Amino acid sequence: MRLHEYQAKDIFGEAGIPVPESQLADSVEGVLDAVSTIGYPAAIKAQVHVGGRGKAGGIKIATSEEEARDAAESILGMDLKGYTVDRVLVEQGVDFVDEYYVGVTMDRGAGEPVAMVSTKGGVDIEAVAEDDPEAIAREHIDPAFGLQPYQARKVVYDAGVPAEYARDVSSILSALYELYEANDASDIEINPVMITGDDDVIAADAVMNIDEDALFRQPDLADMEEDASQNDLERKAGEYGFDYVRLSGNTGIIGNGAGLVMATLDLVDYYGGTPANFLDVGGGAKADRIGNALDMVFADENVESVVFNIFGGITRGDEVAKGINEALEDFEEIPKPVVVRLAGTNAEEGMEILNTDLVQVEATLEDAVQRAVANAEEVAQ
Amino acid sequence: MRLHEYQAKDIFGEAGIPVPESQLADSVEGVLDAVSTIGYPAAIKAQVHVGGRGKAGGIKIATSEEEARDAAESILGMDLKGYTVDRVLVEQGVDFVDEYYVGVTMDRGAGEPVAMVSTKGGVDIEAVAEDDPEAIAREHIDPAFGLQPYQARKVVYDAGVPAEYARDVSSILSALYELYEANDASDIEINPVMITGDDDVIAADAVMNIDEDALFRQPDLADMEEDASQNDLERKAGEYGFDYVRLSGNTGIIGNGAGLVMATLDLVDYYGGTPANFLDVGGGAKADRIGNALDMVFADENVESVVFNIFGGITRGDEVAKGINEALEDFEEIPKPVVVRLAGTNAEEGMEILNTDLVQVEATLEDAVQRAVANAEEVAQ
Amino acid sequence: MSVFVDEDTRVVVQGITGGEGEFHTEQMLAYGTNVVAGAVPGKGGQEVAGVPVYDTVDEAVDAEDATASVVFVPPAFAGDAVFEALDTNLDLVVAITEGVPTQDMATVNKRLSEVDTNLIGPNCPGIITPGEAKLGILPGNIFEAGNVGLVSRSGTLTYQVVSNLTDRGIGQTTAIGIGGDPIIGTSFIDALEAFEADPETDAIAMCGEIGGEDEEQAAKYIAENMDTPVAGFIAGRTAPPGKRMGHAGAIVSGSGTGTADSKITALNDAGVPVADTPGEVAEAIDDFL
Amino acid sequence: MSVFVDEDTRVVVQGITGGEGEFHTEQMLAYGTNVVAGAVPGKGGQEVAGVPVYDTVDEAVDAEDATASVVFVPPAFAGDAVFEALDTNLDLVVAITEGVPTQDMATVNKRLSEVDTNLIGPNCPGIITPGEAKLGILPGNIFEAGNVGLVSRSGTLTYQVVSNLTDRGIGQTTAIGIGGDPIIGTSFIDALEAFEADPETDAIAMCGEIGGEDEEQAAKYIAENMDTPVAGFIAGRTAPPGKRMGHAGAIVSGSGTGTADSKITALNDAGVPVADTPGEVAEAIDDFL
Repeated sequence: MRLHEYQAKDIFGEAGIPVPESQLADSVEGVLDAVSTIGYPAAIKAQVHVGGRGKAGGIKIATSEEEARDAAESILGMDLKGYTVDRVLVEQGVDFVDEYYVGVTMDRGAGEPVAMVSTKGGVDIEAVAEDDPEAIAREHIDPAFGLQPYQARKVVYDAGVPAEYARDVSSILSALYELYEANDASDIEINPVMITGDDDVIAADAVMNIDEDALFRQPDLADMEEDASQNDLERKAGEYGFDYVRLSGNTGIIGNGAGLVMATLDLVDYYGGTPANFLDVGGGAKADRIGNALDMVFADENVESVVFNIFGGITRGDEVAKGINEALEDFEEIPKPVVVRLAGTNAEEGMEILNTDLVQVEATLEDAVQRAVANAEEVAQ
Repeated sequence: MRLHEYQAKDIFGEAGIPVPESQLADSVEGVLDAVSTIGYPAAIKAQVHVGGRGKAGGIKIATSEEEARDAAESILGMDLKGYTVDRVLVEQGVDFVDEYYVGVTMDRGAGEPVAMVSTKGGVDIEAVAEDDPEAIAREHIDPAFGLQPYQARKVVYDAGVPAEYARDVSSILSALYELYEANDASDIEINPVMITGDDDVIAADAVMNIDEDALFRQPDLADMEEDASQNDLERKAGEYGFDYVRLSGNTGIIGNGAGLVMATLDLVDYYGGTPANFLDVGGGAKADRIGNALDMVFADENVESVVFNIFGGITRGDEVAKGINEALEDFEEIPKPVVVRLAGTNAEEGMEILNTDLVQVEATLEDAVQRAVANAEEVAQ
Repeated sequence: MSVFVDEDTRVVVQGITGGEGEFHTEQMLAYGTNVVAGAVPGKGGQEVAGVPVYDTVDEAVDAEDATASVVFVPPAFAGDAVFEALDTNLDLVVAITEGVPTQDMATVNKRLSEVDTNLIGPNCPGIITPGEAKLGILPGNIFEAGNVGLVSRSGTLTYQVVSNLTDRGIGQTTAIGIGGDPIIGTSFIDALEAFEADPETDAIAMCGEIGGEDEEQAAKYIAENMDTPVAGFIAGRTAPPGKRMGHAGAIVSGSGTGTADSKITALNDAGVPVADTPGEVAEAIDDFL
Repeated sequence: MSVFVDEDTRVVVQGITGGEGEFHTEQMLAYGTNVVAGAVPGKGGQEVAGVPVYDTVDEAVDAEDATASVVFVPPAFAGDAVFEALDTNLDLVVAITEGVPTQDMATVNKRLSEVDTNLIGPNCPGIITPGEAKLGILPGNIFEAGNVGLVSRSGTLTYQVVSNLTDRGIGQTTAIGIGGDPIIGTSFIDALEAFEADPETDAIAMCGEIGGEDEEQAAKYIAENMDTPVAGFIAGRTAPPGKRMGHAGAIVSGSGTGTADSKITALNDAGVPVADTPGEVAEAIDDFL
């Protein structure tokens, strides 16, 4: 779960990390109010979960009321890579002489967090990592000990931060690591940390991704989550508690277990179809959950055909069959053709229960996917 | 540094450990005010740094105003093993069915903290450790990980705490460990944890010793320290920053380095004398510090003779000699005979400077101590 | 032979009194697994499915000479449960729980490096040596004893591949679901190493998925250290970069590693054929035998 | 020969720009110690007493091939400084700083168990191999090269015993002040083990004090493992129970161990004569030689 910049900056500011003065606004008037307090130059920044906001026109600098109004009018309501901009952060413009990158993330290969600092900040850090990996200094953090002060200094010196800023930058890194731990972050970064003309050190951006598995113990962050998801289908999936990703194809896919669902998507592609989504009902799904999954997939207007692929372990084939029957019996007409493949626990019982007036049944994964792809092509024609 | 019971209970209470309702009082009227709020029975407990308060008459239970007045009158102002009782804690009497011991301390042999739980609470836990060590369950705590929840449960079950109280007692232990870490405690214990007639679990006493070396980062606790030392000489030593312990003999001892000072005390005893104190001026003492040390020792009315034993490493013999001269030249008459032995760094320079009209000089440790013991005997006769 | 578990494995079930714990204890017992104890704080003295329950893992291990544990404890407490198990000198801990916070696992991982216990999981279906012992939630009936080792990051995908193998009459020495989380105990390499050392394992099926670099590292390990032939499958070829696909591990970072392509290329370079469909894994294995 | 340090030891001084650090760097250099670098954050590029200063210990070790460090960092930062040194694969770290919070040392102690570096101290005078190298604050002029090893929890008491030895014409292989804090790196046993392995150490003087059980454990170790004769001294016979005597370590707990009696008895039982006065230690050593 990714926080908005303004949310992350609030958290950073409370932790004592210097952030520019800023105010959230959801209207042109709000923006003008904000700039009248903050002064010029001011940055008007779209608050959406999209990378490369600047290039896409989601960030503008205003040096006058007129520019502020223009910026507010052009950004508020705009569509940024599929997300509508409802809110902007109005922020004090910072005059800077240098930009660094500072971040903490989990190095899954090492199984421990890693602190990263680079003097090549203010640019796409992934590109730096790719093109000039030496430009990023890294220090692994033993999770039992946490980031030690000497480590925070070491990685800052290793990155080549000049001595006059080293203390401030390592303090920011230490504060970031505290936040990383305290908030169950999966990533936390500032890109850029700006060195101002007055030699101050300030966090000009703020990225914070939270481990969704830890939201149960981060109630304040969990409250921010609803706010953050702006896509209807994703919100619906969140309510149902599904792992769901919408894709651009026309074959809806429902399965149990991430690996098997991904393999099913891959098979749709392999047989010439296009997956409309990833939907994992998880382990041990009962009838009503199966109904919800169908509801999800039918809600996607792109879907022309659906394939169910369930290999029962904890999930029982009879429950799945019951759920499919109940969900489809409610329709006067089945919206889209549904192909079902059941295997594993209670698969035979499920096959017996399944109302074959409502669905098509296939015995193997390969056959089921091929039929669903064919159905989608047929409908599309 | 040991906190008073009332200070420790404040800290425990803030950490969510259940403590009885209580109020501090320094007068009979204050006690009566407190019991009128708290009700009967109430415990009136002397707040002094003395073990075995109860047996020495420092704790009384009052079931009526008359008893409360009697208790207040007898305890306030009493002398408990050399400490005058200025304040009492007036506390709600707890009706209990069982008493446990719960504590965390540093196991210096293992180099890590250890959690301890016993169902033999409410008695002298050192005696239990001596007579029935199996009655105390112990769990070592890896300081990098801290006390894990399963460890808190394990030591509680190992101690034989009944299942119905295990969860509450292990919660208290976990909270104690948090406090141990957060406050740089060297020991923290509750003896007893009481199980009340209503099956509540409550901390009926509170012991908290703080690592003096960590007081620089525990400003709130450091503030409590002045309050805690009630002995004039110890307070003076604290102001001067000396490691000082007052003993009952008549030969005052000043030296540098704890081991050497202890060895000097031992030698005084070995040669038939009685040490009046332990006073370590520490490493690198300058002239004024040496003067302060003499001031300390002369302030003890029991002292009849003084021996200085300095082996210079960082400490320089000439500084010591200068300090002795300056301090003694202020007196019209030297209060007590002073024997000086200087060795190590700049000892020869020191010997040259030293005003031998004011002090007696000996070349070896053994001779210096023997002479000081003889001086004390002479004066005492 | 087999790897990690066999008929002598003596199992303590952590969280045996919960719904999942109780159900799968019954299933494991029915499969013939030596479940000797349960461990649930406050439930010491009870019995579940005829198995005695203790308050702590330590007591359970002491009393019943357990050699392995299976963890069915809810995510909020699973890290602590694994930590507890790691402090009792077991040979193996299998953590089934899905949704354990990653930072909890980082801490567990550190402790894991200090002990001699193997951890499988979390977020995994467990491990099975067909006909001998099952630790976890795998449906026992689809497995057959035989000479193929299987290691997979995914649960149900494993079942798919196993059923294809079994349908062809190819049995398994041991099948291990290592789990799809960012931080797991037993890695592909650990499992491959164990299979390589097992004289009865004649071929290995390895099912990976997008995210992380475990498959790439495994490919390197195979090229350098293994004689036993390996056939692979990688799920997530069609996953778009940056999207989370169920497993926390299944995220394509977009930084050049972690993609299906990078994994497939690495495996192919190590001489491992990578199947286009789950069904073809069994075909490739058949070709080896 | 010698233990832990000799003329090849290459020393980095942590906190070299502070008053103590600078003064003792000069003293160590004057004694002939190979001080090759200093390490102080933010002071990289400076020089102190002709020694180059680096921002981190890591840089200093890399640039100057240091093999040991001496820590003169104030108590609030000393734990971190030792931790930093332990992360650079040095052979030896000597922490002089007095007043390091005990919980900081517990954390350091844990990390110490994970690395191959030896730590001496904290709150110690350091270590000296007479005529070769001095790491710490010991007054070099009282030492003579010779064949007696010395290990002590106390600083100035060590000087007393050394001067008695030197006065008798008895020199030292190496003298180690292990420090008086509750948690220290090198223990009596570690030092005794090193001396036992040193063919040039013919006898050992061991100065303990009240508090803790290190002397009792050392006595057991001597009885079971040592051929080199040991003479002992225990300071604090007259200390009353429960009082803190300067060193955090010098507390008699009153629980039967940690007292002077318990230590003297344990050492006597291990065949170690315990002197009544510091002067008698040198006599006892003289008797061995």
